[in-house]
Amino acid sequence: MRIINRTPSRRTAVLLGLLPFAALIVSYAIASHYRRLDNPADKLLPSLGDMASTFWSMAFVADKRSGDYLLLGDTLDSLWRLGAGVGTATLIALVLGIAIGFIPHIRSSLAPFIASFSLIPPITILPILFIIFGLGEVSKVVLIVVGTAPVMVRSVAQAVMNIPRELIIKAETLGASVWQMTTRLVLPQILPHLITAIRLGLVPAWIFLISAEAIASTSGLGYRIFLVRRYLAMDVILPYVIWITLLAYLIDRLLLIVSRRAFPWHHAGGNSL
Amino acid sequence: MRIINRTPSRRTAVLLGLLPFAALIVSYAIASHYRRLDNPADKLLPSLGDMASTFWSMAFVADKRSGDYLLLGDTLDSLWRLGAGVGTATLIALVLGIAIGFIPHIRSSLAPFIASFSLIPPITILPILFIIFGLGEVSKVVLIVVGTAPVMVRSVAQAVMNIPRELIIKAETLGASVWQMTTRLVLPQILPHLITAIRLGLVPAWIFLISAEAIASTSGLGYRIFLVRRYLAMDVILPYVIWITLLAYLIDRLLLIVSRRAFPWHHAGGNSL
Amino acid sequence: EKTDFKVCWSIYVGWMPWGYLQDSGIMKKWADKYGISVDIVQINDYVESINQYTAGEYDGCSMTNMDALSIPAGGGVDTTALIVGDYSNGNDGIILKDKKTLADIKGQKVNLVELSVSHYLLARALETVSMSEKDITVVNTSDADMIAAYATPDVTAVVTWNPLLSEIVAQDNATEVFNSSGIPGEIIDIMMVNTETLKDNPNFGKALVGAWYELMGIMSSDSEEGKKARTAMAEASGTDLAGYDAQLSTTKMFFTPADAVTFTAAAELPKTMKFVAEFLFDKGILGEGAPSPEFVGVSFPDGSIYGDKNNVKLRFDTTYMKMAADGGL
Amino acid sequence: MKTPPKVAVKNVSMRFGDVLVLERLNLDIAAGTFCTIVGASGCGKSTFLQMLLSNTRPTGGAIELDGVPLPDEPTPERGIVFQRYSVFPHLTVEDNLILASEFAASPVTGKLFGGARRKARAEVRETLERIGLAPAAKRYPAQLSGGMQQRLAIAQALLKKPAILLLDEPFGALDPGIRNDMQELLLQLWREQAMTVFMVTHDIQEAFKLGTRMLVFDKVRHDPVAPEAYGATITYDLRLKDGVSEPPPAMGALLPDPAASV
Amino acid sequence: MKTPPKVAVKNVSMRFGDVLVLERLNLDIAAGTFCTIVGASGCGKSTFLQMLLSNTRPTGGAIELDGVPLPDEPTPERGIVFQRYSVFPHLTVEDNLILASEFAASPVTGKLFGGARRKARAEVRETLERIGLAPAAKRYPAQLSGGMQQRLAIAQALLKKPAILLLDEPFGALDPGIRNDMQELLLQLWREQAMTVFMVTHDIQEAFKLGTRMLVFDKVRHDPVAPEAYGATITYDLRLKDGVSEPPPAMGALLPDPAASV
Ligand SMILES: Nc1ncnc2c1ncn2[C@@H]1O[C@H](COP(=O)(O)OP(=O)(O)OP(=O)(O)O)[C@@H](O)[C@H]1O
Ligand SMILES: Nc1ncnc2c1ncn2[C@@H]1O[C@H](COP(=O)(O)OP(=O)(O)OP(=O)(O)O)[C@@H](O)[C@H]1O
Ligand SMILES: [Mg+2]
Ligand SMILES: [Mg+2]
Repeated sequence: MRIINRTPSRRTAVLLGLLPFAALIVSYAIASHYRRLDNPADKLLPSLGDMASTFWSMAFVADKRSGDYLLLGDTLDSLWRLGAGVGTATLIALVLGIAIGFIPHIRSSLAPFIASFSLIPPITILPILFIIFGLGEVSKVVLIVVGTAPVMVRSVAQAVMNIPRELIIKAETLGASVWQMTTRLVLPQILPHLITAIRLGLVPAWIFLISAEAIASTSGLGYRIFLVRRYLAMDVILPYVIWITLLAYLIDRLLLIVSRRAFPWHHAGGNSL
Repeated sequence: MRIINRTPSRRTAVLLGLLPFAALIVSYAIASHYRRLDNPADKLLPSLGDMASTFWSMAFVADKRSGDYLLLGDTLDSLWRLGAGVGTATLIALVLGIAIGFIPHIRSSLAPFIASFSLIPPITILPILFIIFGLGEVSKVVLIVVGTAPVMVRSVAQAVMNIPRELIIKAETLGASVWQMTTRLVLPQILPHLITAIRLGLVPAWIFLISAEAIASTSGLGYRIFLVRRYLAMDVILPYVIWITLLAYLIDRLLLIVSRRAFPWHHAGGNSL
Repeated sequence: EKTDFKVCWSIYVGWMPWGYLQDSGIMKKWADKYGISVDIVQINDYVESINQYTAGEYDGCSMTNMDALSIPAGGGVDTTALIVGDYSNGNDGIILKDKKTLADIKGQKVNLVELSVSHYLLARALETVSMSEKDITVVNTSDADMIAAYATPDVTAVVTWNPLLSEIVAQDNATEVFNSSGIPGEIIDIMMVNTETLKDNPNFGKALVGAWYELMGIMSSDSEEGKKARTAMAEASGTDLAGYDAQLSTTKMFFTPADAVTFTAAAELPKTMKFVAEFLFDKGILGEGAPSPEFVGVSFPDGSIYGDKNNVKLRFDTTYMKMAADGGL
Repeated sequence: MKTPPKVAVKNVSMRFGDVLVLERLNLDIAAGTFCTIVGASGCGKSTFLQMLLSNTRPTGGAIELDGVPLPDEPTPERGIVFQRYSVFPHLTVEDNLILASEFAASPVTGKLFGGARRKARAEVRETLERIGLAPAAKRYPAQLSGGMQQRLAIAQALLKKPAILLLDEPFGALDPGIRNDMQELLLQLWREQAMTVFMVTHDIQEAFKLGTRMLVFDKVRHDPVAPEAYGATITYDLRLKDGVSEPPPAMGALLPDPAASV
Repeated sequence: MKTPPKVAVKNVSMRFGDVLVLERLNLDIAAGTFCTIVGASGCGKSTFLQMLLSNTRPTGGAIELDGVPLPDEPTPERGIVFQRYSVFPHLTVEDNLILASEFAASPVTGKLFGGARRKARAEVRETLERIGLAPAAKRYPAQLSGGMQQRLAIAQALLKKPAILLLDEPFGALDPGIRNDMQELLLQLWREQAMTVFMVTHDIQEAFKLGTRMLVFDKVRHDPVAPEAYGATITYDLRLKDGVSEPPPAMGALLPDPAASV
């Protein structure tokens, strides 16, 4: 039987899926072991045990100086920023995306601009963002927005344009105004696409969050990583990276579940990764 | 007539499209004017003329020290890295994407890993990348690859999975081996999707290119921006940003044209942004 | 025993000669003389350059005394100060916006690169006005964004180094209320090399030191050649000759090996390193297991040791600089 | 004064770029006509319907409705049912049906709440029974078969009580059995509501069975060098009795063999 | 020794999770039979075809081909034509047709070049003429009408000279006129190549017109509490003469009204 016609059983599939993770951990452990044979105080590849204990103390032992739980504080601050940034980007994507996708004149006027804008690497125009938005929380949120909104606007607009023209015409013959079509027809139909757009946007959003926190801040996951980078504390950095990845993964799954629950009519058929 | 049923004429569309760009330039000019009224030596928002003349000298006046044309050299170096990075990512996406999309066992084993991996913000593991790949050209290319390949792999794999199962079965009844199906059926059918994936991947690729060049490099567009940033030489930075945006735009259009030419069967019907 | 060596450096006024050594061929000349090859690599990101050295990718790296103690030495990499190049004599400073004296800093948010020499400078400065870090709030700010940060209204106090410092001071509302000339000789810029590599390959040390002091001679002269060298360094750091000379003026360069030897052997250095170690310990960056500031040992040219004698990881050694001073290379 | 015809098509032609699709269309349709339209694929039947809907505008000539020019965009007095995409996939069956009254009742939100919504849903209950979708009232269109979806689409269009109903191959995607039921339903509704119906179909049997008037679109002029120089027009305009009538012999060559699907 | 039937279906059943779709299927089909399959939507006709193709495996019973069990994946001796997606959209008409010989000739690249390719293309020229696609040889499927695409799909499957041809509603998406032509073409090819054909259709007229044997799938047992407890099976197995025959009266209630599309 051809390999493409063979499907692994559920159990095999889970085991196969764990394989690369296991391989990664094992090869890390080996590399770390040999580096620490050379230099027991090696900071680059700390042992798994060291990482676990550092992570434990960051998570569950109050910081000596401030009395805070560092991991908790960092996580909450970062999630707040991420939420504000992605939330704003979502709102922008919704408003601009629908306007661009639905109204030809707005499309003509904004689509080329946003397409160009989305190609600007945001870090290069940071100084200008600072001048306009200051150096506080706002500028961090704005960096996330600038980094994610254009792509999200684009995909929402495309989703609006993909609504079959027949449905728009049908709504017109049922006496709908443009506003009513927007709220009852366009908006509900693109919401699942919006969630997809958010899920796609979260990948760059995390990157810009980390970058923003590296620029000027006093807390957050990115702040901590860049702070301890100054003394190559990989025993903090690596668990933080895993933690970030885990958070990102959970948020992604959560959004998928929300979408499946809320829009059953959208998730019919079709395999997806 | 409802606004959604009105389409602007070609001329109106072009004018409307230019509008936001014009508005941006004008508001910049005004802001710059007032800042320089306050402080004639203001560096943050240089006048359009200053920027033009700086850009001119970077582009067309050979550097005193090295005798090189800085803009040309930076551009070529950056494009080379970008090309190498995106090229490698494309190759990876092609090989892994087809394997994951086509062969269930490989899908089970790699898909979860790549999904997790794509959520890691690459800047957080930079030190490790630099240790593994050194600080030469390789590590810059690798950063681009790490930043773009996972998402590209995913979209290629999804494209493979979206090939109607009927076509695969049909090929089997025509006596094709797995390898023949890959080369004659899967590969040609996903090529247009691959180009779309490249176009999407180029946005983060530019960002990672700039980041990589800011950390370890002695040439390139990102290096130049990093170098003059400590003197707040916005008269260099802003034209460079515009130049980068322009390059990104041109590459994007070029890919679109290539796709339209090479895969006429793919670009039938459907409005797209 | 090896013959190919790599050292790295990052852009800073006192380290620009490293780039010129490579470009001008002086390094190659000296390396050839000792039958080895030395590659001098520029890394834009200072911390990344130290990390790379600490990870073992480079045999030497330019860094400050403080970072040498916290990163490689703290990470168990035995490190020797091969060339003590200069100390900051005004190159690092504290700037207040619309305020005139250091005491006004009380209660403000201070933007600086946390855990860097700026942080150290701030701690030392606060002591002079009987304050501590509790009286202010430190905001970690990337050096690359410092100038733009200062231009925003919410930033009222920054601590930074040149060339950022002079860019900010040049603004009307800025007052430099304290700078490193107030703590002379405490922020030292050094070419650090791996102790083991140096021990096994004395020629590596000799070539580096020889090349360095040849260029120091050229650079410090007012000759055409000296100007040419300084102009090249200026441009490599993104400024012009005048700008670079201004930065040099706040840097106490040791243009002769003798000066460097004198400074390194002086009695102040152990005191400085004690300050630094205590500062680092206080910030918790000598490592998770560090029980006291004396956790990492530092040895000095006279054989004295600060801290744990069984864990000496940072060594100030004048052997090679002395060879240069004595014309023995 | 003579009352104008319900629909008057006056020398209409339609051109897409260089291609002339339709030309010299002239037609008066009385109110209450069930007008079926047949013709070869690509000859412009859908285009004609789009023009009647004001979704595209003729490049030549004019169409009048009750003696006044057509509005320049789709309006509620003309209902439409397409072959596909005629119902809203994100609304349940009953919500699809109350949508039009929601639009009318609530200009701002376009939505009814609480009691008003319950009332609206109760009002469509009878319609649901008629089209046999009462048990499926809470289902989404994706959970319905093709025939159920088209029944819903027709009911949705008719609830708005349009003076004119346009149908573009409404039963093209259905099985013969279901198709037959749908035809009966449509005829019944047409009689009750006294609408004017335009229905495009590929099935000539269907055209004869349902129509009181049948239009055949075809090209009459051919330029062998430039096949796109001439457009299609109405080549046969048959007034049929209520019920089945036979095509005249001359049409045999022109139309698909009526025996084809027997 | 008696030769085994071409296809033997032995007590086959198929279950998806809790749902029993097919049960107790028993069937011997002689070589050269044109077997048409009808039945209500969702009763398992496509599933049955998928099993004949080895694309899914029955959960109970066995299927034998020439007396040996079916291979466990699709093979060239069984050709297939689906309702849609049966031709390769990225290949031109003629390249679709030479694909099978390319697979056979070139294991590594799966492609012929230069002279070999010209030769292969020349070899399909006659087939192209037969199916009336010679003028469209260089076009992509997206540029063909639905009927042209299905003609291509059938030709593609037949060029491989399969012993068994499986067709799943091949003409479901076509107009009646074109459908008729296609039926003729198919009958002709079937006679020439002496294949065994299995054809699923929704159109009972078509089933009678084409088949030499007709299978009707339906559920015979119903459990009102658990409607999914029983599956469909073969309720009528009619041997038809070559040509049209009438359904027995008992079937009237079961099947869509044959008059439906008249
Ligand atoms: N927007 C358009 N731009 C260019 N050509 C068009 C457009 N719409 C339709 N056409 C062309 O007009 C002709 C008539 O199209 P139309 O869809 O009206 O045919 P039809 O009679 O409905 O065919 P079918 O029976 O296949 O539905 C076709 O040749 C088509 O290609
Ligand atoms: N992979 C599957 N998993 C679960 N159920 C399935 C699967 N494939 C088919 N079914 C179910 O099996 C039943 C029979 O499906 P099948 O497609 O064979 O019907 P059919 O007779 O071809 O119907 P139609 O005439 O609509 O094509 C349906 O109820 C369907 O929902
Ligand atoms: Mg049509
Ligand atoms: Mg089926």
